[in-house]
Formats: sequence, C-alpha cells, structure tokens
Amino acid sequence: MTSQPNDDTLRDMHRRMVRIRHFEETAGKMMEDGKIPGALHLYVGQEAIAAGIMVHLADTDQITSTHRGHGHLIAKGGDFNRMYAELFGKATGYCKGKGGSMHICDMDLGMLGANGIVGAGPPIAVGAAFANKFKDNGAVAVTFFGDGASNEGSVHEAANMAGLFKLPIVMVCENNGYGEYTAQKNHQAIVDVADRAAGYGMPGVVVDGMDVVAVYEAAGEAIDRARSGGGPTLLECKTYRYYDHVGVRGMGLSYRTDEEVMEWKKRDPIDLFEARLSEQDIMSKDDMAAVHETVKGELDVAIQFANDSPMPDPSTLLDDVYYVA
Amino acid sequence: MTSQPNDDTLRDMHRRMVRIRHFEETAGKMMEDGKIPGALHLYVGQEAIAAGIMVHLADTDQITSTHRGHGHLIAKGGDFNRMYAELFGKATGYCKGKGGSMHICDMDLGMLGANGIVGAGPPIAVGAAFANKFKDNGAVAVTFFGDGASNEGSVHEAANMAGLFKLPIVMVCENNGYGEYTAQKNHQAIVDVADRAAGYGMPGVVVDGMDVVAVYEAAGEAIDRARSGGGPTLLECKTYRYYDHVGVRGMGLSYRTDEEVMEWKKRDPIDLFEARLSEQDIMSKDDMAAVHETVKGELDVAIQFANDSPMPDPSTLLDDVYYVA
Amino acid sequence: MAEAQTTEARTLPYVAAITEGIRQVLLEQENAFVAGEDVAGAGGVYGSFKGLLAEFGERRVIDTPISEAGIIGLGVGAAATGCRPIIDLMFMDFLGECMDEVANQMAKMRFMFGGAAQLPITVLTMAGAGLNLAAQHSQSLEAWLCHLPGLKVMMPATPYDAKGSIIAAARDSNPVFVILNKMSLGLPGEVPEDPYEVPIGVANIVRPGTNFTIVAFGRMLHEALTAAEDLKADGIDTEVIDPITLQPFDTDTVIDSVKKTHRAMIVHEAVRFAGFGAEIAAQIQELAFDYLDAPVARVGAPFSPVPFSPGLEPHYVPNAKTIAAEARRTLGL
Amino acid sequence: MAEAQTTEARTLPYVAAITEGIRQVLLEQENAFVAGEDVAGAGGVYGSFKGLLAEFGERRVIDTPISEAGIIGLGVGAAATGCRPIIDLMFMDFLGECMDEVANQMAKMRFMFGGAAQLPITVLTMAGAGLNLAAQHSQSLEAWLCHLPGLKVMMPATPYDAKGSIIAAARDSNPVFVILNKMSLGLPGEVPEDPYEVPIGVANIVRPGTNFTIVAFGRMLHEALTAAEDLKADGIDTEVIDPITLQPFDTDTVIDSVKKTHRAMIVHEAVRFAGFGAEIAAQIQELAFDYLDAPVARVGAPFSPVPFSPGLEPHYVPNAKTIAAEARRTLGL
Ligand SMILES: Cc1ncc(C[n+]2csc(CCOP(=O)(O)OP(=O)(O)O)c2C)c(N)n1
Ligand SMILES: Cc1ncc(C[n+]2csc(CCOP(=O)(O)OP(=O)(O)O)c2C)c(N)n1
Ligand SMILES: [Mg+2]
Ligand SMILES: [Mg+2]
Repeated sequence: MTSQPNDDTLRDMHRRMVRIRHFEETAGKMMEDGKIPGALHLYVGQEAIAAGIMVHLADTDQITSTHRGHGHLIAKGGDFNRMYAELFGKATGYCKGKGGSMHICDMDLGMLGANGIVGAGPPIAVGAAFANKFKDNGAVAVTFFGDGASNEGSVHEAANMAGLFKLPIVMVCENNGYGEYTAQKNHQAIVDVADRAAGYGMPGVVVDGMDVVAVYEAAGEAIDRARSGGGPTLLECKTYRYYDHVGVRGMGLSYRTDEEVMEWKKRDPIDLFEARLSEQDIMSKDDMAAVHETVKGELDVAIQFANDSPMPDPSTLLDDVYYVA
Repeated sequence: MTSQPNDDTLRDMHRRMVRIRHFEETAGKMMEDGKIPGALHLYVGQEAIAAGIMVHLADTDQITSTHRGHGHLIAKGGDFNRMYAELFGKATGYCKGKGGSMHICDMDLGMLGANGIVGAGPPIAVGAAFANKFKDNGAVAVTFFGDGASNEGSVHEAANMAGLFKLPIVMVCENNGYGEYTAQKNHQAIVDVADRAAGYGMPGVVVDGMDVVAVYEAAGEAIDRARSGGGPTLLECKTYRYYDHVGVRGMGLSYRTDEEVMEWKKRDPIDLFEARLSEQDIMSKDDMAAVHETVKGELDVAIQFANDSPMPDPSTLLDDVYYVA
Repeated sequence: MAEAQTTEARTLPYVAAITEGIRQVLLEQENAFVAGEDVAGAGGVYGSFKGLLAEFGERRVIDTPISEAGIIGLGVGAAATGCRPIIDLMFMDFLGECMDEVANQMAKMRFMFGGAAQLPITVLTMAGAGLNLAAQHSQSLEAWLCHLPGLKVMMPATPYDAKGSIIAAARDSNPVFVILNKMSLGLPGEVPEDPYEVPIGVANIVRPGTNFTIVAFGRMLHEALTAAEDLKADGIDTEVIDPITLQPFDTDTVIDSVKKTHRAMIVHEAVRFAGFGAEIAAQIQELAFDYLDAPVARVGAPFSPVPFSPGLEPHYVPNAKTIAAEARRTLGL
Repeated sequence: MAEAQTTEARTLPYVAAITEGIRQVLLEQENAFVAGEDVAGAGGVYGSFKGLLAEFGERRVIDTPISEAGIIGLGVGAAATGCRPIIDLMFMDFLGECMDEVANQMAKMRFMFGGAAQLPITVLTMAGAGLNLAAQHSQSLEAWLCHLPGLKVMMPATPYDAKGSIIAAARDSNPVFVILNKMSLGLPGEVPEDPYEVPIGVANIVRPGTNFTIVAFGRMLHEALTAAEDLKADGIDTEVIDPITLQPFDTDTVIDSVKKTHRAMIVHEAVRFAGFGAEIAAQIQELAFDYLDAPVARVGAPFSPVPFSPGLEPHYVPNAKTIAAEARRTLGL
C-alpha cells in the first residue's frame, strides 16, 4: 500500500477529485441562485487530500469531517442525489433535511458527519478508532481538521488519547493557511502543525496537499501503520481553498491577495494530476473529458432529484430526537 | 538573573522551602485531627519548584496555581495566619472561608488562586500576561500545572495563545509522574511534557525539580526572557509528591511502590539543598535549625489564630457573589 | 421492569449498588465498556468502580487521561460505531469541560443526521454538596442537561434506583445521564441481586399522602421524606414523589397527585433560580391550575456558588428543616 | 441612565448600534479591549466590529485563535488583573467549548476568593435561529447562564437596547453576558449618538396594556408585539414587557403587571422545556397567585434541536402567529 498507486487507483482518485470539484462548483452556483439555504463552505482546491486518503479506505473504515465536509463525503463514496437533496433541505436528503451542509453524513459509508463545531471531529474519530480496536475489526478511523481547528483543546485531547492508546487512526490536518479570515501566522506561532505530533508520541508528516499522489503515499503509510497496530499519525497536508471561507467569492477578498490565490491555482490539484496522467499515458484527454462529462451528468440528475423532492413535512420535526425501539 | 543565585537568594529559597514543608506537614496533621474539612492536596516533595521560581518574582508578577496550591502561595509570600484560617473555614481566612484549600489566593501578592479545576490556571495566566503586555508594565505571569493537567485542552489553548502573542509568561509543568492514581505512562505517550513546547513556538526546558538551584537557574532564564519581550517558555520540572494525591497517606499505596517513594526521598529537595548550603558554608546547621524553629513558631501562632477565629456568619453567605459599587 | 426478580434483596450501600449495576451491564453487553479518569486502577475516586478492572480487564475498564472533552468524545464516537460506552465524569462540575461534546454532539447527532445515528451511551456523574468541597466540586447542574433535546436524564436517590437506573440507561439506545450523589455513597438500601431496570420516565410515589405534594429528587428526596414526617404534626399528609427521571419527565404522576392534594412544592439541591424545579412548578400551574389552593413552592439552594466553610455550607444546602419550614410558610401554617 | 442624552437619536440598524456601543466603550475606558475570533481584521463575522481595528489598532482589537476556552480564560485573567475585556463568543452555541471558564472561573472567582477578585468582563455572543444554520449555530442557551450565580445576563432586542446594554455591561465591574440576535442585525431603530446605559436589571414595559401580560425577550419581543396587535381584535389589551436583563431579573415589574392584568404568558426562542420562561412562570404563580385568572402560559421552541430545512425551521421557531394562537388558547378564546 505504501507503494505507488497503480493505474486503476490513479483513475479512481481522478474520478473522486473531479466529482468533488464539479459538485462544489455547482453547489456554489446553486447557492447564488438561492437554492441552498444556510451556510456553504466549499472544498474546492483541497480535492487531492480527500481523494488521496479516501481511496485507501473501505466502507467499514470511518472518517469524521468538518464544516467543509462535502469533499470528504464525496471521496468516501457519497451519493450526489442525497447530498443535493440535503443541501436543499429536502426530505430525501441524507439527514432528511434536518442537518444540511454542516451535518451531512453517511453512516453506512462510515462517514460520521460533517460538523458545525470546529475541532469536534477528532474526539469522535478517536471513539471510532477505540471501537475498532475494542472489536479488533481491522478498521481505521481518519479525522480531518483544519489549521484553525488545531488550536482547539478538543483536538489536543483527542491526539493525546490516540497516541496513548495507540489507536488505529490518522489525524489529517488540512492546512489551507487560514481559519476563516485569519492567516495561520495570526493564529499560531508555528508553520507546521505536524510539529505537534511529537508531543503525542506519534509521527508527524508534512505532505504537499495539492499533489494527490504524494497524499496517497503518505496516507497509505499512515493508514497501514494504523491498521497493523502501529498507532496514529498526524498527517499535515498543505493546501488552499479557492473560495471564501463561506460562500463563493474567491477573488478580491480583503484578508488575502488575488496574487496568492493565483499562485496556488498554478498548482491546481486536478490540473497537476491530469497533466501527470496524460504524460504517463494513463488517461487520455478524452478519457478525462469523459469523466468530467459523466460527473456533470450525474450532477444534473442529482439537482433534478433534489429539486423534485419534497420538503420535509412539519410533522416530522420531532422525529429522530430519540431512538425509539 | 540567569547567573548563579547569591547567598541571600539561597537563604531566601531555603526559607521558602522550609516554610512550605512545615506548613504542609502540619496541615496533614490538622487534617488527621479533623480540623480541616474538605479535600487537602499536599505539596510536600515539590518545594524546590515553588521556591526556585517564586524567588524571581515581585508581588506585581502573577501566578496561577492548581488544586495543590499551598506551596505556591507560601513561596509567593502567603500569610500563614490567613492560610490556616482559610483551611479551617474561618471568617479571617484568605477567602473568608468561602474557598478553602482549593481556592486559596492572595490578589495583592499576584497569587490568582488555587483552582479546583485541573487545567484552569493556564488560560487565566495567559490573561494576566496579556494584561501585562497590554499595560506594558514589565510584569510576568507564571502558571503551574501538573503532568496530568497537560492533557487538558485548556492548557493547549493557553500555550498556543502564549506563543502566538509572545506573552510574558512561563508555563511550569510540575511533572510528579502521576495524575491522581494514574502514572504518566498511562495518561500520555511521552516522557517529557516539554516536548510539546515546539508545537507552540516556544522553548521547552526540562529541569530537575528536586534541585532548587537548577530550578532557579532555568526559571531565571525563562522569566528574563518573558520580561524582556522574548516570549513564553514551557519549563518542565521533574518531581514527586510524597503523600497521596489527596490526604496524607504516603506509603503503602496501591498505585505506586514504597521503593519508588523511598528512591525519590533520597533526593529530598530540602535535604539536598541543606547539604549544599552547609558544604558551601552558606548556612550552618544552626542557621538552618533556626529557620526551621522560626517557621514552626509561626505555624503555632497561625494555628492558634485560625483556631481562635470565628466561623463566617451565615448572613455573609450571599456577600461576594457580585461586586456592588 | 424487564425481568422478574427472582433473588432476595440484600441491603447494600449506594456505592455498591452503583458498582453492581455497572458490573451486570458489563456481563450482559459484550460491547459495553467503562472509561473515565481513575476508574480502572483506582476503582474510581468514590470506589464505585471497585473490582471491575480485576474482573473485566483493561480492554473493558479503561483509565483515561484528564481530558473530559476527549473522554465524552470517545464515548460518542464509540457509541456511533457499535459500542455501548459507559463514561464516567468524575464530578458533575466538570461538565463545563465537555459541554460541547454533550450538548452539540451527543445530544444532537441523531437528530442532525436525520435518525441515521444511534448513540447508546451512558454517562455517570456525581453531583451534590455537603462535603466541604467548595464551589467547583459540589454543584447540581441537571437543569443544563434537561434543557437539551436528545438526552435522557436520571437522578436516582436510593441504592435500588441507582442500580436500576444504570441498567436501564445502559440498555437504552439513547444517551442517558445518570446523576449520582456523592453524599449518599454510604446510604444503605435494599437491592435485588439480579439485574433489573428502573424504568426511564416513570416517577415513584415514595410516600403516599392526601393533602400536600412534594416533588423531590436526588439526595433531597431523603430530606423531603423527613420533612414530610415532621409535617404530620400539623395535620399535613404529604405525598412525596421522586421523578427519578427528569427527562423525559413523568408529568402525569405529578399532576395526578396535585389534583388530589391541591398543594405542591418542589425540592432540589441545585440553585433555585432557573433550576429544574422551575420547569416542574410551571408545568403544575399550567396543567392543574384549577386544582391549586396555593402557589407551587420551590426549595433549592440560594443564589450563590457553593461555599466551602462548615460555617456556611449547611446553611446553603436545603435540609429537612428548611424544607419543612418552607412547606409551612407556603401552606400558611 | 448615567448621562443626559444631548444628541438626537438617529435610526441605526442593530448591528451598527452594537458597533457604536463597543466603540464608545473603547473610547471611554483605556483598559478596555476587544478579543475574539475574527473581530479585528474581518470586523467580525456579523460586521459588528467593523472599523474598530482601524480606529483602535491591534493593541485593543485582537484576533484570537479558535480557542474558546482560551479566549474566555484570557478575559478572566485580564479582568482579574485590571483590564476591562470585551470578549466575543461568535455563536452562543460555542458556550460548550468554554463553559468551564464561564461557569467555574468567571462566575465563581469573586465568591470563591471571598470578594478579593473583581471581574469587569463583558462577553458578547449571538443567539437565535431563523437562518437555516442548523442545530449547532442557532441555539438560545440563556437558561444555562441564568442558573449561574455570579453572572449578569442581558438579552437586548432593539438597536437602542443593544448599544445601551453593551455600555452598561462594560461599565459594570461584574461579568456580564450580552446575548445578541443574529436575525436582528438589520433591524432599524432609534439610537442616540452619545453613550448611554440601559440599566441592568430594569425591565421595559414596551407596550402598556390592561388585561394580559406577555413577557418576551430577545428577538421574540418583536413577534410578541405583533401578536399583541393581533389580539386587539379579540378585545385583549396586551401589556408587553421586555425584561432586557434576565439576571438579575426585574421580578417587580412583571408581578405588578400581572396583578393588574391577571393573565400572563412568557415567550422566548429557546427550547421551552427547562427554559428561562419556566423560572418566570414559576415566579409569577408564586408571587401573584391570587391575582391569576388563568395559568401562566409559555411559548418556546419544541423539544428538538434546531432543524436546518426551510421546510422545518419556520415551524420550530415561535412567531407572531403561534404566539397569538397560544395566547388565545390560554385565554380560552
Ligand atoms: C467551536 C467553533 N468555533 C468557531 C467556529 C466558527 N468557525 C467556523 S469554520 C472556522 C474556521 C476553521 O478554520 P480551519 O479549521 O482552518 O478550517 P477551514 O475553514 O480553513 O477549512 C471558524 C472559526 C465554529 N464553527 N466552531
Ligand atoms: C477538570 C478536572 N478534571 C478532573 C479533576 C479531578 N482531579 C483533581 S486533581 C487531578 C489530578 C491532577 O494531576 P496533575 O495535573 O498531574 O497534578 P498533581 O495532582 O499531580 O499535582 C484530577 C484528575 C479536576 N479537579 N478537574
Ligand atoms: Mg484552515
Ligand atoms: Mg501530577
């Protein structure tokens, strides 16, 4: 697994990244069209991370996500129809319209939810990893959190427990350089969040989060280690989000320069990867175009599905508060 | 300041250590005699830390303490009378009987309180350090916390803010090897809590917490750095508590061996220091005996004072909930 | 109750009833485990986990770091993935350290996920003043929890109810808090040997009466019972109801009683202002307005943190005397 | 109020009134500073801190890491050592992250220290649903805070009250929470230019009436006022009281009103069960029992987390229609 990805895996990762990219671009449009109520945090720019990691995971492996969770769910195999329905607040959505973007989840895929609370995922993932170890089922948990989230106490507590119990978990910091509108240098006095790993007795690894193969390799090693009883890893992926913290504006923002955005876009994870795929003759331009088209077609279907779906009936409001035997 | 302590300072530290030791031994007896209600967490064994650090501080410098707070207050200049009165729950105590051992404080000495909540001190000390920087008053804050406390999220958040804002603060981890009845190896996967400093962009220093001169020197450097705008330090002092987590039993405990206790006692901080003081002809045996006797006399007076003091009147119960102009 | 009680009841102290309840859950449910600070090696700081490590081993009885958010989070994650965690929160006062995990994750996950998650998690914690442990180790904060849809909240006062609440909580597939009382550890009571449930959401009429209703829970139940005896002297025949479960609250039992007695008082140890007693009082006047001959009275702690001193704390915590006095005041005696 | 209002009132939106209040505090008190997540560079995620960084600089307007416990702790420590911090907690839902610092440190420090500490700290936070922000970004958790001796709690509903509450809170030398409402950001209202205080602990009779009392706070005040107009059709002349401050609560004003009107209803946005309305209802029936012609009614959110969907959320949050309907039900109309 720590070896190079084979061609099928490369194509698989490509497809996952493209799925995320188009889903998110479309979601941005839907938001601007007033179709998506509430808050929308787009994952565009960070696709290589979700794809390069999730391709290692089975449905029995779990992940916890963040407020920026669509990419994680899609890479884990999420269903576009139910995702769009949820974003629209429809009864057919993943959460029957009760959760929305910030709480999208698929328990059957081991996707234990996006989360509106920064830093809330890691302790929950520690619990999933604990359960895996308890049941000795060979499953691994992966938790995603941002550079901003790394300053929450909950992340610290989770990391310490992961290291102490040598849990089958990978803690993935998606360092996109900002927590909301605050640059990393204004929220912590370090450059690499991975430097914190030593304090938990786990390896800390920094990887280029725009390079899906690099992510794939580093994640493979970490996941193998976790699966084989070697304990946790803190894997930091350097990345960038193209759009604003919330919503769809990308350029002309006061807290970062357009030059910075453009600099990062030069290393767009999909462009980079497609260049490589075509250079190495793994996929032709046509192959890739076909993937894009297929995904777009699926999105049309999903948006149609979501549009056609009913709003939840007010009578369902008090359902799902408790489990009733 | 980072130089060797001069003779006066050595004698000063000795006196502070002796004051703590006798206060605590006496408190243990008072507890056994049923004079002290509630919970008592003795500091015996750790005296070198409080003394070696506090001797650098002025009353305008602040500290935050822990549930094991008597030693910190005494080393900061705490008044025995008001301390014993508080331990007894009397109206003349530091907190008018409202706080007891776990909340003992002296705001005039910059002692911002013992704290019943593990890990609660560091964020408060960060606030004090922030205020010092805000007012540019040259004061330094020192926060004490245990190895167990280092796993609380609040300590992480405080450390990150201290590093980020380059605050005039020293974060002192008194690593006595246990959090309650749990050995360090069972609560974290690291040996040196100081390893966490790198993750906050501050230096981490490990020092022998049984050697008051070593503590003095390391603390001096850290406090100088803080005072001169060089930012925070994580100073870990390796130490041991002689008595049980709470109460006065020292030997025959199930979670540690008597051999371990005896091994540490061979390096008793006061014995070690007294040997050195007499070797270096700084204090004679008689000088030292006189210090012990004086302190014991002060304690007799304090206990008498506390005994003679009245319980708080029930009518004072609702006082001090709010400040009333 | 889920099963017949074939065995004789023995007298056990509250703390041993707690341990027995946990032990029987661990025997019964292979995916149950206990995690918390010092619950394994030390058997808990109150002794309520004594012997469990020896019997069940390190896999199922786990000492954690001092990381309340992490511990509750661990429970939530493990529950969501098929375990049945029993998490210990040593003092209820430490809720502040993990309130996000309790309020925003544990309580809401099922709802936010449209029912896709199931969270069979039990949280044990200790409330209560009386031991001179001062403001941060003596609180009763049940009102915070009762305000949170998604949680169930029990507050058993007797050894029997402690054991049966723990078993009921652990068998329930929702998050359930079982709030225990640290002053009651040595309190003796009859406890059947076999496992049994104290049904969640069912109040207990501990003392039947005809012309006054006291609703009391937690340790205050015992004080209220003593007060009820005292009130007999004045011809007051008090019905004492222990709701045991605060959420879901057994409104019917309380309302039926008040419709009979026409006068009611709520007693709890928590701060009176904005305490759970307010909810009960509000419900009674809403649902039995025409039956009430006097305002619903409330007894709770005054509006201050819990004081340390033996000269103050006894004046802070309600007791049989203050309860009886307030009853007399409200009844115009 | 502390000073005469010499200037004309202008119409300002709620959000600008907030900013003006903070700005005038910073002008007035040299030891005041503002700290919170994205309050400086971004001017706050609601725009309520806009312009403050430019005017007061980095020393007094401080962006913090995402560390709620750390931020509140910073405020507590700075307040205890002579500063007058204004701390922003972006969403009230994040209380869970810092509840220890709020409940066990901020609220109790002065008492535990026997009065030796003084904590002039103001915490600003945003409550409220209605923007499809789902369960973790929409709560109204004032009941938790009101149960904590040592805190003061304000919940201003209008631009005037928002500015005046912030100034009053910042001038007070106790910890004061000012709970604002995110749906009301654009709400216009008259706001005098000079600094002024909305006195802490004094309720406002917003609409005088003779035969029905509604106590409503936060954004629900506006819904209640609309409902009151609607009820006129049935001959109900509703007095609407906004307590503004929940702790200390202005019981007298409410009781005086009920003694006059004989019927009362409480309206808040928080979950009804164990919400602060229970305390008010309990107090009314305690103190005005003989004056009541009907049970005190309560309107609040149902017992579920806040749902996301536009198909559900409007059915969750109380509004003028549901308030009027419940009023009619309780009045037997
Ligand atoms: C506990 C908590 N604090 C603050 C917020 C508001 N908030 C939402 S996202 C965010 C920034 C998170 O930054 P980061 O972790 O780097 O993730 P990114 O948005 O960059 O993906 C903040 C402060 C929140 N949702 N939860
Ligand atoms: C938030 C919180 N969790 C748990 C406790 C219970 N408790 C009190 S002291 C202690 C151990 C602290 O260990 P450490 O920080 O190493 O300090 P030491 O007692 O060794 O001085 C614990 C768990 C507490 N008081 N507060
Ligand atoms: Mg980020
Ligand atoms: Mg320790």
